[in-house]
Amino acid sequence: MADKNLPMREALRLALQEEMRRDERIFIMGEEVGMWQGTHKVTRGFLEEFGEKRVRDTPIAEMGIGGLAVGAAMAGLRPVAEFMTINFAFLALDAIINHAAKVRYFFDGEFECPVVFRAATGWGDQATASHSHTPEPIFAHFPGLYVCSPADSADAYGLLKTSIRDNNPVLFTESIGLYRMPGAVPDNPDYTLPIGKGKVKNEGSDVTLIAYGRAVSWCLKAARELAKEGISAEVVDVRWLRPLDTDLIFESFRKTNRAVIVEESHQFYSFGSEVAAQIQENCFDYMDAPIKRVTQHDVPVPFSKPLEELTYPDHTDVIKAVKEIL
Amino acid sequence: MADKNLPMREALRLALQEEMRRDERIFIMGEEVGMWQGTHKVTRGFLEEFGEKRVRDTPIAEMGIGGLAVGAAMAGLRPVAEFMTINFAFLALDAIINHAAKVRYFFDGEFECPVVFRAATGWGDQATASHSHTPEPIFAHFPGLYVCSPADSADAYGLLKTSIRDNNPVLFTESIGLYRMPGAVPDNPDYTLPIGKGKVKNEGSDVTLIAYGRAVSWCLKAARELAKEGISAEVVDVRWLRPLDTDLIFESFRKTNRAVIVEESHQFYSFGSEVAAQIQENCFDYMDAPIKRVTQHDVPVPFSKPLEELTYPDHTDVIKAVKEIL
Amino acid sequence: MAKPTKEMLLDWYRQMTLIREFEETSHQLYFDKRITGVYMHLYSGHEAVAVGAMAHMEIGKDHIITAYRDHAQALIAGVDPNRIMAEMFGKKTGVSGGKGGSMHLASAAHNFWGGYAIVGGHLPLAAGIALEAQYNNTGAVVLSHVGDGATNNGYFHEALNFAGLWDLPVIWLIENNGYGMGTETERAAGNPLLHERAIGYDVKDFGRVDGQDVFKMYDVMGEAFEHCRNGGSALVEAITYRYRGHGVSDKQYDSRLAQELQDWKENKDPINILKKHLLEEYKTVNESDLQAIVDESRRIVDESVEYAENSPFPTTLEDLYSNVYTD
Amino acid sequence: MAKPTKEMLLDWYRQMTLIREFEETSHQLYFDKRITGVYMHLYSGHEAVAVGAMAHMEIGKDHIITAYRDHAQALIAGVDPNRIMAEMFGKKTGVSGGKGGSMHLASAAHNFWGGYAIVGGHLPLAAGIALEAQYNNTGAVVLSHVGDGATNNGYFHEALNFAGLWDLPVIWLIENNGYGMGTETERAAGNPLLHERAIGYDVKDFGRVDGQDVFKMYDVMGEAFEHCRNGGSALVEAITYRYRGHGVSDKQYDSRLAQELQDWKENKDPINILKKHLLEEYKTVNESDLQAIVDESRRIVDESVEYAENSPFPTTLEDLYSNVYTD
Ligand SMILES: Cc1ncc(C[n+]2csc(CCOP(=O)(O)OP(=O)(O)O)c2C)c(N)n1
Ligand SMILES: Cc1ncc(C[n+]2csc(CCOP(=O)(O)OP(=O)(O)O)c2C)c(N)n1
Ligand SMILES: [Mg+2]
Ligand SMILES: [Mg+2]
Repeated sequence: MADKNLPMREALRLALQEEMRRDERIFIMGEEVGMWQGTHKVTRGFLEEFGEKRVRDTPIAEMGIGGLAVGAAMAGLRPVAEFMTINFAFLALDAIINHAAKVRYFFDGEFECPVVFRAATGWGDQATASHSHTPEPIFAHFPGLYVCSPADSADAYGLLKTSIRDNNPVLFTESIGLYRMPGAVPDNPDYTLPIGKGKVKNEGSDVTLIAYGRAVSWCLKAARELAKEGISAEVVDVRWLRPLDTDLIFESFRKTNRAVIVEESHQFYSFGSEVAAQIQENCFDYMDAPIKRVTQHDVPVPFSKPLEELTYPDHTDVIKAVKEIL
Repeated sequence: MADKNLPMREALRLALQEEMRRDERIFIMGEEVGMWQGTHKVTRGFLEEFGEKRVRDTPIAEMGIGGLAVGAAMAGLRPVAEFMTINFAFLALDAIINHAAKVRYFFDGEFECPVVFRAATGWGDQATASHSHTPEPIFAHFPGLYVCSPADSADAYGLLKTSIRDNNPVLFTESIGLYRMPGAVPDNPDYTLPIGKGKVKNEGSDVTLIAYGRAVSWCLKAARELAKEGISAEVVDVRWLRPLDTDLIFESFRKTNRAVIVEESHQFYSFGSEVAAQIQENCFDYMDAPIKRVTQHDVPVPFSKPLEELTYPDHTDVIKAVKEIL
Repeated sequence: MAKPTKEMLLDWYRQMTLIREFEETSHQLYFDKRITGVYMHLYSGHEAVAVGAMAHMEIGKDHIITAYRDHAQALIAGVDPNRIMAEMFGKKTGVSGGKGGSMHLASAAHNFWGGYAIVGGHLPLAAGIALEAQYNNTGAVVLSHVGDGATNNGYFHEALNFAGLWDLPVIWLIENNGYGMGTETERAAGNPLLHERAIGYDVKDFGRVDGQDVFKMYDVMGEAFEHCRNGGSALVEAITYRYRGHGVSDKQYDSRLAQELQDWKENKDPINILKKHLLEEYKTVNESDLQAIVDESRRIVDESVEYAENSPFPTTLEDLYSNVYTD
Repeated sequence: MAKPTKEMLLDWYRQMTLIREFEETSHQLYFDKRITGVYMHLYSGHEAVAVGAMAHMEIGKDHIITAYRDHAQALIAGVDPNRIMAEMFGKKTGVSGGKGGSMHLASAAHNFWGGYAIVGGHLPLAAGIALEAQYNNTGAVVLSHVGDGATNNGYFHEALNFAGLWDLPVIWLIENNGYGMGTETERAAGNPLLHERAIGYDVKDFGRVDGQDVFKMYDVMGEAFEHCRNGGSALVEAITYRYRGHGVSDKQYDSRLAQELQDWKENKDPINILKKHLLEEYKTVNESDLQAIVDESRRIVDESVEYAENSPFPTTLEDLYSNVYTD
């Protein structure tokens, strides 16, 4: 069947809509998901189509939203709980990490917890310090949870369906910067993707660029520019921070012997930290150069436009890093 | 002056007591810090000595405790807010990261926030999954906060005083497993230690063992055992996860060319991840072997004693890791 | 509320003595270092609260959830005492395979959704379980125990607001035993009349009840269940007392509150209150009948200990990694 | 409450028109893309709430803190409008050096502890600031604004419980403007009479007040301040309305609620209510006097825009890294 071309927001919306049509147990809850049509319009038209029972506007109560979704999931429903942005999920850390991610374990399999926590992630638009996090790694630190963040429309479509159909708790984050980005979406309502498997988004041989979410687009752009200079960059989108597709990362690295890891968040104890550590541990003999990391500056995110732009990396920083290790 | 020999719990107690005697603005608040004498007895006798005004039992309200301490600190007091264990600070993540760590920045210096968040950390005694975290790295991911965790009585004494006297927010965690461990404490009420500076706790030349908190003691024990076999291990206690003393780490590594990073927490996106990434980035030409990491198994912590013991590393795992890279 | 029959009362007596025997034995086992760990919270003194409340549950339909002080709910729900005791020992045969321990008992087959260790953490879960009941129109009611200390936590506020706002069939049963660890209710709650918080959420306030008197518990809980059956949430504040302090980690308890403790035991013991009633109301019930019930409880608990002792520990990496995820 | 003098009323009129001019200008500047960003929440329609409340603050002694809808509090507190507008532009001369923007205005010199962006996040901070007042016996009162939506958050529960429990001198001023973003108060709060939550914390409930009428605001807030001066916490629920929707990100607002909006503007506008009163009560006050005040407000705002436009942006790495920590 012919693919559709949709911005990521619409791909997510379609995935969620099709899943809700497929399975009555699925419902969406969160702040402004209903009458407001979703802060990011991912649930546009849902209240009208599915009604108040399955499209539930909530109070501003993140710890309650998190915990209520866990209970509903244990009891047999399949909640998709939306945090307006991942920043507000800080208030639900305990519900997500000490409950969603652990109920199956500390009751030794007595219950399942098929909940998907959706949240917009990332920075831009001068959202300021408390509203500009991309903290996926701190959630992915903990076993019991899956953490997924798509980089394009097709993945958003497939990964959200995968997350909804899986019986484990998933934190699913959506880069605000990608919502408007168009992309081909397979015309297949059962399009799912394997859990914990990344994807090579651009084949290359000189260096491996590793990222997830929005940072993947910087890597692809950098790869295009580098190609003009005859530098062949492979781009690996891990898609999942947990489980992390180390096999794919190692395979690519053993081919290119060089890597730059790119992420939106702060440097310390983060995505690039783990990936770099994994590579040097497992591909030591293949390392021709130190593994570089491209991250945002180690400061809270300021409001002022010029300062905010200064805070974050983009494809030019990726290119710079690549050249430092070639 | 002659040093005293005190278990870490008593060293912390003495530091806090002396500071409270020195500065009227300092008060301690938290669950059971008063009448109960502190869950871990660090505040034993404080209610009697300092009274209810400065020793404040609180409701079980971690997000409130965190935020109230921030407001009091901004207003000129110097709160020491105790979370009974770091696990409960998950409920205060927003207060700590989006408020304590950011108020100075987003108001561009208008306020200071001299708060110390104390919390017992670590596992053992079959505390089970939700009560067995050592999540310092996820807090240290964020700029604006300092994160400190002492490994022995002398450091506990000096580092707590340092944290209390500093005008920045500090998350100060205390390994439950170390509370009873005795050690020499300098007989000097003004004993402080530099912020962000680690310490070589054992000189060596063959391999560098890097850790913080309780894991340091495993490293020291491993170093002693290794010495018997003629292997000389240097032990670096970073003391602070933020700021991280990379200079000291690099200096030691450039001498030994090998490193094992040891921590109590899960492997992914954690302490060892960052340190390994830093070393290979900055000491690439000095690497004679991959940097190894010793962490707990990637599971929530089970109750059953034999399983719990299986979950965690100790000095034998450190020795094993060292031998793999020698 | 229909007056409970003699058979019911005798069954309550069985439940209460079973709980008491179980808890006191657990206490002994802990100090004999046969049960290990740092957390174990006993229900001795509270028996009438759970017994009187759970008496209204429709088996296989209604739901029960609580915090870490969870042995009684498991026993009343009908979970095998052998497997409960085995869990406390951390054995593979325990209800939670030894992974949860005393604080994390649960049984899906009994609609017992478990004990939880984070104060307040289970409250939104209770609301979520109630949402399923409402969503699928099962007519079920969720009974959620709440400690007095937990009512000061943000989880309580958000969970009760959800329940009141969405008319979720949850009964919030506050077990006000006077303390959160070492902190008196009055030193933790701005308004120590905890039930008065219900109005803020449009949750029906059923006031305070004497949690030592199983009859009073039974009556008020009957009304609460009725209220929730017709859709809606209810709050009940039961006044009770813990005989064994907060938990096994509570070293100073007995000494600090010896007098208060003795008073409750002597004058407000829930088992004595029920026993007295049985002997006075029913000529056909005599001491020896009741003693036989105690003996049977004793036997069940002894057997559970033996079962636990003889069960194997989980020890393998496979045990360790199982059920982190489901496939 | 002593009747406010004519001078006071004229000053209120000045404050309210200054706020209105400032907000409406900001609105225009945003749609002219001269103010950028995604978050800007305007106070138009709310003026009487902050003006009537802050009229009781003892300058240099009492404290004010609020959420992200914070321009009015800054203006009333006496923060330089030039530096407020510069902040909204993200300029180096802004009150927060351009780092905070519209949501993060503050001024230590004015005891204005700032605007905060996490819903409910500033509530425990208010309690902490009040603790300092109590601790050092300053006699100060903390005024903390709270949105209706924020009252459903755990922060509200824990902060108010601390205030009630410790008798902290904080006034919790709920600005019930009918909505949290797009959600009506009734669809977010189990009990939409938000002030009734006070009882759960032993915080004194001063009920609901018409937030469009500065006189009513002034009276009830006078009592609230008096109550807190003697140690204790108070809660007031002011009913008001937002003319510009939730914030600039609120696209559908005008269309969805055009009728409701028009009704409030025409019949309950706080500035009109005060103006009408002034003209009726005081023969010596005429239209032109009041117009002169509006003109002056207009001039101040125009000047602030010019100041902001002509100010430099922070651009260096030094700007970026300054004040992450203090030394
Ligand atoms: C969020 C959180 N904070 C603190 C603790 C430590 N803690 C465990 S039980 C308890 C007291 C709870 O008291 P209450 O709610 O009255 O229940 P009770 O033990 O009296 O049955 C505390 C403070 C915890 N487990 N979770
Ligand atoms: C914890 C948190 N959740 C969600 C948001 C997004 N958000 C910002 S303002 C707002 C509505 C708040 O409404 P209300 O408290 O009534 O204040 P108002 O805007 O009406 O003044 C929401 C949901 C946030 N900033 N913080
Ligand atoms: Mg209690
Ligand atoms: Mg509102």
